[in-house]
Amino acid sequence: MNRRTFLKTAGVGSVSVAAGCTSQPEKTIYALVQAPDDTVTGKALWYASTCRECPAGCGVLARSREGRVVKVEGNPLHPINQGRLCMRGQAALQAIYHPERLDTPQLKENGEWRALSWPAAEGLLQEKTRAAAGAGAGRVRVLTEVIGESLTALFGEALDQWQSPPPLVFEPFAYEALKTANRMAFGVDGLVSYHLDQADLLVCLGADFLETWLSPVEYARQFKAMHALQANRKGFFAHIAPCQSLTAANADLWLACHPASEGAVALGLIRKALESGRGQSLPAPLRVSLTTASAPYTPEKVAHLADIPADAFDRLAARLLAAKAPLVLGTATAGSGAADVAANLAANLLNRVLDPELTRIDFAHRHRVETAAPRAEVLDFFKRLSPDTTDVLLLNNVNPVFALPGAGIAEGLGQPGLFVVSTSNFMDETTLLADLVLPVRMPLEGWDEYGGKRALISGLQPAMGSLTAAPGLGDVILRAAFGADPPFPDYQGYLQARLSAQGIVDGERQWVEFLQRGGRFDLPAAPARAPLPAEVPIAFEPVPVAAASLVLVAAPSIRFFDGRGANRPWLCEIPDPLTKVAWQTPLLAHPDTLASHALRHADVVAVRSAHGTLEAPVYETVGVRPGVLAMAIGQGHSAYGRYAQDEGVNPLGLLPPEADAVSGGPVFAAGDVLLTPTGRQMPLAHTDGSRIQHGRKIALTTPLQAAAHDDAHPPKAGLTMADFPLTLPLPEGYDPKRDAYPPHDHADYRWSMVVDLDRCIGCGACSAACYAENNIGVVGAQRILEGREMAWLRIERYLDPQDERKVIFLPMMCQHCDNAPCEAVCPVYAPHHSKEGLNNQIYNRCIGTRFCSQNCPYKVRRFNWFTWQWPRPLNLQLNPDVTARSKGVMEKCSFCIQRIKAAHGTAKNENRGIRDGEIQPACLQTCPTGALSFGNLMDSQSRVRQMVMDRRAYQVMGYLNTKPAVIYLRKVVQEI
Amino acid sequence: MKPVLSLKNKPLIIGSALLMAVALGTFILQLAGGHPQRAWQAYLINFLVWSAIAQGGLLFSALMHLVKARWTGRLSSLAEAFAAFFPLSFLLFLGLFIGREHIFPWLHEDLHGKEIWLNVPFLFARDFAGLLLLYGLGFGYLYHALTPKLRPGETDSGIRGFFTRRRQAPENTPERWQQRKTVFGLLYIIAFALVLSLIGFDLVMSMDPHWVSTLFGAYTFVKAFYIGLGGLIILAAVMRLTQGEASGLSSSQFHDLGKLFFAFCLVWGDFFYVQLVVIWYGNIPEESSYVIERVMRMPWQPLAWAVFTVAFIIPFVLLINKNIKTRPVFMIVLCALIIVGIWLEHLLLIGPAFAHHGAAAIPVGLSDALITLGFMSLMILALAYFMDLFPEIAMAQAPETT
Amino acid sequence: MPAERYVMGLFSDENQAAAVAADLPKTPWKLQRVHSPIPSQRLAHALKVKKSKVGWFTLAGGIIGFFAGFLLAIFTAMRWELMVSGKPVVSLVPFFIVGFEFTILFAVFGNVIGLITQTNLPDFGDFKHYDARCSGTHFGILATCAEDGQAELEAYFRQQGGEVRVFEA
Amino acid sequence: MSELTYATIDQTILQTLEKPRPGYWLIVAVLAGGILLGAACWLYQIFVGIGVGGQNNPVAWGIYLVNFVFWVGIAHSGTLISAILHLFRAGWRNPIARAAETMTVFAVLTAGLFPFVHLGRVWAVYYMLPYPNQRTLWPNFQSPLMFDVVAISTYLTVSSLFWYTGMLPDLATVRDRATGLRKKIFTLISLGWTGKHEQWRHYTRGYLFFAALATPLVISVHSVVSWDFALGVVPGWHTTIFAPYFVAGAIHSGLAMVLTLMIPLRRIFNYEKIITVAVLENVAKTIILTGMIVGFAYATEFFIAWYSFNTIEIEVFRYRMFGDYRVGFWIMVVCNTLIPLLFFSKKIRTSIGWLFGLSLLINVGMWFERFVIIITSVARDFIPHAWGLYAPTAIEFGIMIGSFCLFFFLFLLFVKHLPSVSMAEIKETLHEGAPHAG
Repeated sequence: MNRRTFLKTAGVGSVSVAAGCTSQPEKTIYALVQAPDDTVTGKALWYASTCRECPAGCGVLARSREGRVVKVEGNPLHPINQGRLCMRGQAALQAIYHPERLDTPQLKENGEWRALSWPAAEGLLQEKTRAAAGAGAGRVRVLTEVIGESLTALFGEALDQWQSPPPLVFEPFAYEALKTANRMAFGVDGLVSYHLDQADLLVCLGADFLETWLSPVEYARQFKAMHALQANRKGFFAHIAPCQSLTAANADLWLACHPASEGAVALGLIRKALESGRGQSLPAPLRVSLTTASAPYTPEKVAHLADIPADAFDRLAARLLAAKAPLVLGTATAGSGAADVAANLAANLLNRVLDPELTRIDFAHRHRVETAAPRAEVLDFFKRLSPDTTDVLLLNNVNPVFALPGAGIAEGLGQPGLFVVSTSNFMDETTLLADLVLPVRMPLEGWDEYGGKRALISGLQPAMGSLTAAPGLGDVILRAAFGADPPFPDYQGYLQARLSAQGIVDGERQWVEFLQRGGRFDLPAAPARAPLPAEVPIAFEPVPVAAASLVLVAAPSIRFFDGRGANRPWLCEIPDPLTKVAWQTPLLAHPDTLASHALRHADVVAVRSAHGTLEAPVYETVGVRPGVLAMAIGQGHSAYGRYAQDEGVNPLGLLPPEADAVSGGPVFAAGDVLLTPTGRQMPLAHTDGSRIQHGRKIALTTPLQAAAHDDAHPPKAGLTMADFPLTLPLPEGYDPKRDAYPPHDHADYRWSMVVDLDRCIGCGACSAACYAENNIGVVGAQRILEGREMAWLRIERYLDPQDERKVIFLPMMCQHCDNAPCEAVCPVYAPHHSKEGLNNQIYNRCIGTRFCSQNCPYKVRRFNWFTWQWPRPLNLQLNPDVTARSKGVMEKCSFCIQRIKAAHGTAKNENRGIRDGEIQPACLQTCPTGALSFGNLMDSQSRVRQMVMDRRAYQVMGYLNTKPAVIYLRKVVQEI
Repeated sequence: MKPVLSLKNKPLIIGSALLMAVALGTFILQLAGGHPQRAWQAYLINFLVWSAIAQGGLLFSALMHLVKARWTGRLSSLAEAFAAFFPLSFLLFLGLFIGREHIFPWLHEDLHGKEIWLNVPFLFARDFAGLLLLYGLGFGYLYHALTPKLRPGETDSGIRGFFTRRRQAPENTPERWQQRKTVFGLLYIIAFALVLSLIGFDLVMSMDPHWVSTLFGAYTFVKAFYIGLGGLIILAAVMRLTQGEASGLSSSQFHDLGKLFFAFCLVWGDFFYVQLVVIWYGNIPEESSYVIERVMRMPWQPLAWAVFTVAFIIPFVLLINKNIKTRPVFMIVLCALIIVGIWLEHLLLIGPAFAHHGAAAIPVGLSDALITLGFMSLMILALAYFMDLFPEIAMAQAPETT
Repeated sequence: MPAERYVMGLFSDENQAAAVAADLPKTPWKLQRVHSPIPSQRLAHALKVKKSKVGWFTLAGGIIGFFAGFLLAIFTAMRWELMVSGKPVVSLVPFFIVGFEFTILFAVFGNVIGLITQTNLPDFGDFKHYDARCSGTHFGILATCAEDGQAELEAYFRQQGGEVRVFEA
Repeated sequence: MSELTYATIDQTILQTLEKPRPGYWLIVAVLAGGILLGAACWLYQIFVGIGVGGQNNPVAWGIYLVNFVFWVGIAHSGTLISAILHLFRAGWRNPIARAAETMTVFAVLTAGLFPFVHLGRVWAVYYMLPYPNQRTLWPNFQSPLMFDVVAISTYLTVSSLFWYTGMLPDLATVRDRATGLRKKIFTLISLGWTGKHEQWRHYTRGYLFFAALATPLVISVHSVVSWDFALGVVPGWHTTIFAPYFVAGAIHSGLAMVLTLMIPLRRIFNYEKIITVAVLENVAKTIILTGMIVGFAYATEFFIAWYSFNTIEIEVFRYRMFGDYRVGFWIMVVCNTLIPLLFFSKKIRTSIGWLFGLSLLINVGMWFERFVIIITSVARDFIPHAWGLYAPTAIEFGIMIGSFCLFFFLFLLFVKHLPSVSMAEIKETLHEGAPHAG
């Protein structure tokens, strides 16, 4: 492990052991009277753990100050996310500190909730389960989210005790179609993983792998490994889907095909490939059946079926066949209908045709989410659910009432005689219907283990004293199942024993190391994959698209996933990457669609499908094809706390409740949708003032040729916005012809950040990290409408006015200019230029004239219009190293000066200079694609100094002579 | 007593003729001698400066008439005499067309679309029209201002004859004259502001086609009035010196005129600083580089200081004092100095562009001085001609009752 | 020495007053002062008043102010030498504005001080030989004479067309 | 004016100081109420946060500063009339000089409130004062806002002293005609002025210097105000013409306000003989001039924006004409540049009704000018992603109303308790003949 990581995780062993076994950390939260040995007031401790916000299972490091976690970052040692983390992962904190988090068990007695002590609650659970077990077999059922193997095993043993079948795993997104296709094409009943980084061309039939698909952080990293400019080359990426997801927005080519016609496109490609003589090595029967199956899909037919330009399809096919290492990905997270089975199957087969050995598909490290049961099974489970068959139903952190509206879940749970137990920490829609709520410890508070993929195991440990007296879920189950004499004193013991039994962790020393590193990532891989099936039952029936009727597509949101994120203020506040709308759930529609319904942007419409209705404001965009409506899943909760309740709408209610016959999965699209104007308008809380750049040099692109070949001499420098040269914020950046002011030196360091627009995918993780690190206020929809959002770092999204489907993202934060216009205009020196080139903002000195903000060409300064509130205990999350600002002062990005100061301290102690890369501002630290770099411009060897030599380097509005220290590298664009 | 400023004054005429000959010689020599740039630079600057004096001079009369100032007395008449230079000024403007190749540095530059405004035909067309309008109105005003003052004589002919005949015309009641005079005066003032702004933009500012300063127009016409007053003071002082008490110019008039002059010295300084501080503070190279080249870098920096000293600091310090204002000799020197200062200021604004931003030393020398003297004698002759034509102006008379 | 009598001639017409003021010195009576409701050029001329020295105070104030302003700006900037907008810590271009405003301010203070000291205001003890009409409609010329001369003086004023007011010594 | 005598002048002016009618006190009370309203709004804002106003990012400056510039502008013509015209010996300024100066003082007072109202942390405002302190923390004299602090406070001081000095002889006049308490008060504030020639000798000289100093000051003050914007880099703000243009604009609005105040005043106080129509006519003529200058400035700005071929500049000015705030823009153009041209007609500029109505319109126009300049520029500056709109809230309007009430409240108190026309100066002009001969 590299040095930094060791520093971070040192000492974890002892405290976690202490925390785990003897000492009761909660005593040490508020008053550090007896601190654990390694807790030093004012010094942060880092605990390795695992993110449980989605099934991907990224490794995290939790930063703990005085016994409470103040920030979650990716674990650099973890193979899945390699130190990065998405915004959802970081927002896990806000679940722990959520003001409406339940702190005691709740019992429902004739409709009224009553707080219970833990012993009482557990006693009740034991009594109920014992009774159920006594009453016969299979009368205790467990419905759980995806969980680690150990907990699954424990559930299994417990349910054995109760003579009941093992738990049923429920995930709203269970990839049924993909699993089916994998079974058919690969003979694998599960979810294989992919090596995007090894491909040189990606064709994607809708898989939104930058947002939610299987393992977004991992795939985002891999994607940029193949798609960012390297050695003057970058891989190609084509996306085929009716809606422009964030993933599609990052593609070189987005083909807005008819819904459910992706399969046809893939078949068209198969046909082309076979024609060009590919797939000779395929087993004959497969080849024959493929040929016959793909025969009808001539380019013309495909173009017609999918309603995509034929020439685009041809160019794509040409690229595909020219590619050395192509890789085809299946349909979206929310793509599990019959058509999606076809599409995924076609994708898999296309992979086999192009690369018979499937070298870029990893059968050993399969994604754990594959353990989730198909939707059909879940629906069936609830159909059968009745007091006659079941006495106790334990729901572990699932919210089927929200996820499966119209499936009669509520009725099922409401049945008298059925004792429903929920382990959720929040009164969500489902928990409201439970009889007993056991708000067990949350992932960062308890012991567990979770492997997001096979052949790796990732640990969870208490990174903080629990805010509540709650035991861990494992402990509860242990006690409930084994009563007085459990085989293990607690779940940690169970876990440790089990792992050592499996030879994963052997002895205390390995255990401590396991905890320090955050898991074991080098487990022996499963046996090589079974031989691929020689015959594949191919039955393609591309769903005919009724052009006339509207189709509504519900897509999982990068912010809320399946809706569990909807109660985290940060996720609501940070706007959607594409629409830039925060807090609300607009209905995305194409201008033509709106025109044909006499609708205008921000009109509120009633959306009616065969299964339900809702009202939502429309958002005009070419990001969906005509005839298609798109809406994000996740909001529109009827419960689940102040931030989620009645914010936005839930499109799931419009979808067919029953599972698809072929795939056994749900269909996240509804046809024959009717739009009826309500005549009302709803101002959209969007953070962008304009979607285009108005011909200004802000977010720039460069064609691959220009970026790749250095022969072209640099353009003649001038004084206008068009031809102003790059002027480094260093003495050499000054030219007596241009500069009225003399150059000035800095003391050893001149901090600077380089943003590679070619790597930025616009996911917003950096923004979330900034909120978390710098105690930025959350203002809510109304204030955003008033233009008072506080984000220090915003992702500016610009569309190309020539072709609005072309999107570019630009992270904008304080530019720490050498000649910062904001500084001189302040009457009290609140902002001024530091010895190390930073643009300091002294909160105590600021009197709020706001002139600095007015004079900032980048408008990155944020003013505290009010004193923003952090309802208890959200305030416990605040970073003690950063002042929390109050009303009337200006604030802005500081390059995480607290981290710079810390690095100075360390360097001083070891009496050396600060090393290049030693300082990682929060945004940079978490960026999944490594788009940001930070360092000292005065060090000629530093990374940033090297990068600014790149011919893509430029400064936003450089012609104003501000000499920004944030230097951007143009995005490299290419055509397919 | 015979007026000095008269075509009958042999030494004056011969001297002027000589100077003009020399000037012309120098000009041609330079054209031939491979410095056409320099020749035309001198030509342009002199055209601007001397026209400005003439235009500003007449403005004094018009302005004072409009505000019903009662102290001006004969000064107005003298100011009106400067209109005599208008025709020459107009011809000189047409002369610029010959030297267009050398005069407009932007001719062979990529203007990124600015060609719409910056192209020779359009430029000359609009400035032609502008000057025509300005001088037309100027003469209109002069006509109404002058005619009532004329004492008809039997030998009247030509322009003078026309003037005096109109004077006798019955429909031309004094009230009517006054009214018309006021209207023309107002129009002239408005035209003065607009046309001089245009000239400033076209013949000075656009020499650096990428530089803009919104105040430049106002700066130009304030400057013109400043040196116009300078010219007027010199003329008045000459009258005072040559005609003594008979000139009808009291020292209180010189005092008031001096105060006005002082005021516009301040306004000019203000406009100078106002542009400097905004551009310096904004620090946007598009506009600051223009100032930097002229004020902060060699070879131009010393010239900038010279200009500011001569055209502002010196007059500011001296003119605070009351007595100085009433000393004709002293005022002649001071005003001459200031006019030179403004001449150099034009050089400062235009020079770098003419030298294509590559001047090693300030491109000014004897030749420029000679050419300038030539233009000066032009002005002198124009005035002399006018004085001969209207002796009522040349000599003092009973104070008018405007 | 015989007690003096204070006699005031009150004239409603400026020119009369001016004439008298000019004439009095030629008489045996002593002209004390002239009260007038307006700043009268004619009177000033008749009394041959010298030019006031207030201007010197003003000038002094102005000069002090100019340097005070500049130095204050420079001094404060030098305390921490904080750099803003890349501008030189001591940049005279903007500091000139401060210097200018202080010039005006101090010049005005100087002017006020000049006025106060020169006119010796405030002064509430001076109404003994003052007539209220002098602030409104009349020009009051105050002269003193010996007891015996009083009648003639009164007559003189009357004959000059003024009313007379005699003050008790 | 021939029938005017010293006596009639005194009589006309002094009778304005007689016991006011109840109607007067009623109006005063109403205005006081308005002031309280404004104060209440301000207190609320201080406790809740500046966010109760409409400002946001990018438009962090709202109508507080609009009003600031507006009131400073109003102030200027007072000094122009009393000082500059005094230097030009334009006798027609005498009848209105006093009231105009008073307007100046009160307008500066009102204007001076707004920077405070505008601050996010007004309780820390003293950071802007250059007071010695332990940490040797000083204000930043490179900041335009510090220029403001210096300039505005200087202006307030100077104009108050000028005002008071000018009033001294009149105070004596009142003193000599008053009885009882009023006599005591006026004896005190007239500092024992007796109008003896020694006093006059220094007084006239000092007054002249006052005028000579106030003239450059008034120009510098509004230049400084303009630099609150022009020294920034914001398109639409950063332009060299601002200083002279703001000065002209200020005088423009101020003259309009003079008419607005004078016309009722002369009606109520029967000043017809003193403030003759000819005087008002001269004001109107001056308004034509300032209106033209302002129009010239507008035109130049637009021309240069186009000529510069700078897309950002062009966008800002296009936005002004056709964008979200176009109404304000066209109000400004019509009221400030076209309406004054009506004064070319003798009929209009000699008709009291017209003068009054048009002066009101010009006031409105000038308020909108400031609004357009301040709001539209930042609403559309460099980064399109950050563009935004601004709309004032009730709180802001409340404070604005308060400021207007404060101004008229003070002015009303003034006209009934101090001589609103300078008696001495009017008497002076009697000799020089008709006061409107400039």
